Amino acid sequence: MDLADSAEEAGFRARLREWLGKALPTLPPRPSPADWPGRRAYDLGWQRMLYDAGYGHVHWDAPPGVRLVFLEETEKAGAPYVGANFVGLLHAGPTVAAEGTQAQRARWLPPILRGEEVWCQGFSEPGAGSDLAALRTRAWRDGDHYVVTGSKIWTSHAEVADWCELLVRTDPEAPRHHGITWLALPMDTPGITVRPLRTLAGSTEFAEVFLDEVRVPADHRVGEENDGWRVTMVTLSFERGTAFAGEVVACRRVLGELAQEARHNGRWDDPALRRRLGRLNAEFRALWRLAQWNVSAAEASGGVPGLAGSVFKLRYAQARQDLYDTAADVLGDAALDLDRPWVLDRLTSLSYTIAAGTSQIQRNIVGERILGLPKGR
Amino acid sequence: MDLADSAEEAGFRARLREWLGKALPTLPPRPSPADWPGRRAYDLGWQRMLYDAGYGHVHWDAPPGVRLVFLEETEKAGAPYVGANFVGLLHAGPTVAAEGTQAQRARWLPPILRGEEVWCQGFSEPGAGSDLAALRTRAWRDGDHYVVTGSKIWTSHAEVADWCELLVRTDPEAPRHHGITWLALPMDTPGITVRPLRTLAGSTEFAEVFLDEVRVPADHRVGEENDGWRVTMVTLSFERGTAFAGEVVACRRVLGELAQEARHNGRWDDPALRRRLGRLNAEFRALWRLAQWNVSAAEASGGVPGLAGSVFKLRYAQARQDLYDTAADVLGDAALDLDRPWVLDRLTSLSYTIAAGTSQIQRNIVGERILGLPKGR
Amino acid sequence: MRFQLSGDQRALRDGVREVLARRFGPRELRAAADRPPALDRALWRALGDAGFFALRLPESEGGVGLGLPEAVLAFEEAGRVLLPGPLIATHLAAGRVPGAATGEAVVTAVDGGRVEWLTEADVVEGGGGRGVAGSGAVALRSVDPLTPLHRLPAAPAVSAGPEAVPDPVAVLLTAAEQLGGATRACELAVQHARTREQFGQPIGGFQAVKHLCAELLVRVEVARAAVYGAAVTADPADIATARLLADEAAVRGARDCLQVYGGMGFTWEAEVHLVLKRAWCAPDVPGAARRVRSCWRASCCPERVAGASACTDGRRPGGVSMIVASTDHTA
Amino acid sequence: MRFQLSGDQRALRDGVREVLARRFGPRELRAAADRPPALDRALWRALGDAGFFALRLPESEGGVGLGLPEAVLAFEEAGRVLLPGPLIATHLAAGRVPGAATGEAVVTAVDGGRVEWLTEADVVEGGGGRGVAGSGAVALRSVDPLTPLHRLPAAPAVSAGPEAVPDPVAVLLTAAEQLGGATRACELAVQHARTREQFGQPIGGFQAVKHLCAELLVRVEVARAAVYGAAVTADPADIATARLLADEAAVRGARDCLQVYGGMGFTWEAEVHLVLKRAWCAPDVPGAARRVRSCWRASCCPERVAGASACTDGRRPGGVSMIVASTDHTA
Repeated sequence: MDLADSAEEAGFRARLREWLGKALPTLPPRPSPADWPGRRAYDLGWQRMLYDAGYGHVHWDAPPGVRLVFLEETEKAGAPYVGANFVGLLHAGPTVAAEGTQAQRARWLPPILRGEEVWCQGFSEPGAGSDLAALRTRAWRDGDHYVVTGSKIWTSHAEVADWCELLVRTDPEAPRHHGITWLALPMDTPGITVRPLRTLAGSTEFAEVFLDEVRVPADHRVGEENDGWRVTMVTLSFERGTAFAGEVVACRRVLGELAQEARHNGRWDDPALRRRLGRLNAEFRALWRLAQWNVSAAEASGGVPGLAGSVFKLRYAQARQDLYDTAADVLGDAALDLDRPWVLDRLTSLSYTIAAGTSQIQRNIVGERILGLPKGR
Repeated sequence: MDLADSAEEAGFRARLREWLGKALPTLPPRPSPADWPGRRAYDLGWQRMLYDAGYGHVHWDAPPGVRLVFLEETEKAGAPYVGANFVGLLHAGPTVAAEGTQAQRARWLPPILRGEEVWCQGFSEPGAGSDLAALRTRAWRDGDHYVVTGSKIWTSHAEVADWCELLVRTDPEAPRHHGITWLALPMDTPGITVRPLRTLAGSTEFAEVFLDEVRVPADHRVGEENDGWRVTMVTLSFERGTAFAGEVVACRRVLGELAQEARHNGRWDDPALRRRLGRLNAEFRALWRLAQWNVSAAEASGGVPGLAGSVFKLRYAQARQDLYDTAADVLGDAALDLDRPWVLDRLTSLSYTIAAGTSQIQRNIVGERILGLPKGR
Repeated sequence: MRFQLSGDQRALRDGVREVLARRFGPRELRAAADRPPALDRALWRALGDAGFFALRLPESEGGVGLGLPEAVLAFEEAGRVLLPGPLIATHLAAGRVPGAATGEAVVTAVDGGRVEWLTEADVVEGGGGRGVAGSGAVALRSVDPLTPLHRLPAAPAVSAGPEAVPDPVAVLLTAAEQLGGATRACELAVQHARTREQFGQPIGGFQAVKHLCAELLVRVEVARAAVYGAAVTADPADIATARLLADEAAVRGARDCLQVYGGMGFTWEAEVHLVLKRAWCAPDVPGAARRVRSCWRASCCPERVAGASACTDGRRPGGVSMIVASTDHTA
Repeated sequence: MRFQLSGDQRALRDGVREVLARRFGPRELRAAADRPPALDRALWRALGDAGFFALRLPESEGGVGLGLPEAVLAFEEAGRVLLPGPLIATHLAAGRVPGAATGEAVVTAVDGGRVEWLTEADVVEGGGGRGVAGSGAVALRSVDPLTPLHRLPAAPAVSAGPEAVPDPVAVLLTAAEQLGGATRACELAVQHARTREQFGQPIGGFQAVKHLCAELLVRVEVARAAVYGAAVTADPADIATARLLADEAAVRGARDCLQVYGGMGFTWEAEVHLVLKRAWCAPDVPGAARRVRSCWRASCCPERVAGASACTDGRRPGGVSMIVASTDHTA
């Protein structure tokens, strides 16, 4: 057991830190959250800077330990989040890399890495949330095209995306998991309607995407027809892997700021609050260790994140919600003011036990696939 | 909404309080917990005193409001618990009263009320716990007898009981709930072996009962053959009704003692502990109100405890465990000493989320039978 | 003891429920959440006509002459439909501020360092000369779209000075509103669990969801017993208990309801978030610790229990027994 | 970074596990719980032979020369089988008290106001002249049949005086034992959930049980990362974190395991209660609040972090890097 950087990691960390020190001051001002074209441009620009500096591939195929160093250092330096590049770098890209043809890799991967194209995700549907395999968006083969009709939901960045990784049902007669196909859909194809979806935080982070006889070239299919479920699982394992590790660093920073605010407004005098902050500090320290442990395990097993991601996500989701509930305790009445720090974050933290697999689904995964408990009737 | 005693309740309360003041000092010393014959004699003696004073029927067929007054006043006065009379007064007795023949009522009910006979319960089996309908103890009809073979578990007072209310399977071919019969088994019948069961508290509160071709007269059957499940449900609704209401009074007393101990040993200086005690105080105040609410509802609906007993038990079981965990916080290292007050109670409190229907089963009942949620596959 | 609603109380509750369902159903709630906060004056007057504000005012003063239990039932219904507006302040002002009883005046009150519905109110009570009506109050961007809030700049620091003792009736009525919110959360969760299908069955068939719903109900029922009990006794420890358990039932209930709703609950369209935000916005939700203390003090220190009369409505000293006894009317 | 067991560490853990399975399996555990507490001296010497006590003693002093990570692995295994005896005190005394390293002497230590295994011990450390060996110590009826306890009559009052700072290595090794207990609770629960059938299927098929088991595992895995991390860094805040999370994982794990077991868990025969009682008996379980404070202090106040060296083994100042580096041996 060793927590010290390897030679590779140490070198990477030093170079990255130095580069961040120079690069971050040159960034343009952050766009407002509602300015979608601005956000797209900002996020792509940041990815381009990373690419030019030799870091464009980090989320992609760097060793897990190096990637953890990247997450830690960028978060500590206050660098931009992956943002609009999330699906391209963490979902669609790795899927294409693993399952695509040579031609597909050549077409789709470089623009993702160079910060030129944005991808969005067309998986969930109104009737297929936790039960993703219940998806009903249909695709019929028509010559060298698929014709797609249906609707998708929870699609981030749909308004500004160039591509959508789309799951469709190509064989409605087959068992649920065996009639699904993975397609790359150009978002400027006729027949696509994007309707922004307002969240409880008041913003429009997601969209619904309606597809009305949308024609997708058959060579945009990744993997075999009706083999999309297996292709998808490759992608999801990335989402549940180390995707949240960087946020633990951010949570520890928030915790320090909360302690400062409590000292400032007098609530620090309440020993129960201090204890709650201390408990959270232990929680995030341990979660960071767990991230390191899981990353080392992934490294040892060839770089594929395992089921341990579900364990991490279950605990982290709870801890993040506790953190922002504690922030509300620190703020008192000010916790009702959306213009105060942490208040909006408290609202978005509510999604952590729901998005990317609810905590209930994660407990099923842990119970059945790690502990070997039966599925039950 | 009225929390004041009715005229009947007020009169009952005054008479009872006066009688308790006179009667309790005349009680013999309490036997040691391990002295089963002594406990039997003590508990029966107390029931006889109640009977002679006109209170023998209270658990039985008094209006629920009067019964609640009885539980409150006896607990406040430190009177004995129902003890070895529990099954007779609260399970078997009410069942015989509701479902027995005239002859059966005449044979079994007066000795229960007069404190002459002890009953125990033969429901659960090693393979039939939460799933009571899985019971496999078999009974064959042989002339005017049933011949019973099998084993029962969690049988309190089996060593000193005169009768056992016994569930047996008379039709193994029928659907699970339709082949069960309710029998009254004399505990001195040949073929019965009682093996005391040591609990995690180190005592032997329960026993296993092994039945080897035990002959039970057919006229000891209550209800029809194979109708025992329905007969049983009558009994269980009593168990989940107000059975725990008196304990709420006791818990509030314990809470006051904990506060005193905390002041004495200095832990009262910890505001988090004070807050925890205050939170528990609110909890038990509210539980008492809930008991009053449920009792009033039962009164309005003709005296049968409803499903609200499951709501009460779920919350009370948790509150009781919290109470004794808090007691351990108050005691510090002394919480490891079985000779200190509350330490043994902490151990027995562990059974509250398990016995008389686990909390998981109770949540099923609340979800399905109160909220109307589907059974699920 | 007959700790159940009387026939009159049931009729009163049903009457309030009927009026509210007609005037402020889910459609009106969603519409209200989609526009800048503004009070529906016509609805306010309709509430006045129905006796909502004058409920506890003696008949001799033109009121309905009912007591705390009836007020609790009415405010529970208001909480259940998330009825917006400074209902409690206006109710407490009935008979003292002209027009409050009839719903012609909207009365709000300063609560610690904040005021709700300041710009819509005709009268602002309290504030101790901190210039509420003047230029001092600052609008904040309220987390609840249906509870506009202003902050008072000269609010005392959190830990300074002795605690202000809130009006116990206001605390109890807030508990009643929270109980209503908790009930709504439970109803929404159960309805969703019954109808939403995943993996080929209603999600309420899965124990993970079913048991969340069961615990929602348990918290509601325990809080209900505590709130109704406090309405009958008007005992300060009972009121503190009621508020504590009703707050928990509302906040945790809304959270659990959101979990049952899954992604749908995260949308603005679903009303779940409004239930949660309203529960957060109840006055002094962070003051739970203080309330725990008062639960304890009032019940364990006999000298505090003697102070129970402090809990009855200030206008009517010794009014508790009157409140308990006066159940002969319906709104 | 390679935060996984090395091959040597895995071999050491497997070796300890194998010895313990042979010498103190479930049968021996049950037998020990059924008789008055007595140490198995032969087993104690076998542990000494296996290097359990001399694990961190330098080879130059006749020890195994390994570090904190290896000690943590060994104590986790001991905790997992609920091995009785003053293991930590004897381990800490190795090299200082004759016979401790080899398992010929049993060493216990005063911990606050109590001592475990007093009558079986050859040497009692600490106690500050409070007359442990004399007539002062009073036997109490220990809740854990495998942890006999004595109380010191002159123990200082709980809230008086500054806190004694416990040896950080003892705290960490206790965390390792608790981690082992938590692991055992998880293993027992999962095995029972797989095999016990009710309603026609293994109860682990029901989400209510499955999700309890999942949360058991989550607590174990988070605690494991914290404990192993603290073993590597020997940082005081890491150690405080490790203890806090390991205590929670053990106590709540045993409780949840008991719930999974249902009535069977309430029997003396099932070993579940022994897991819970051992978890309760870890030194200073009620001191969790203090540990939370030290998590916070050490990490948020830079001047405290500088004190990290206070955490290394007192016998070897500056020994952290040695501990981290010395992974070349197996027991």
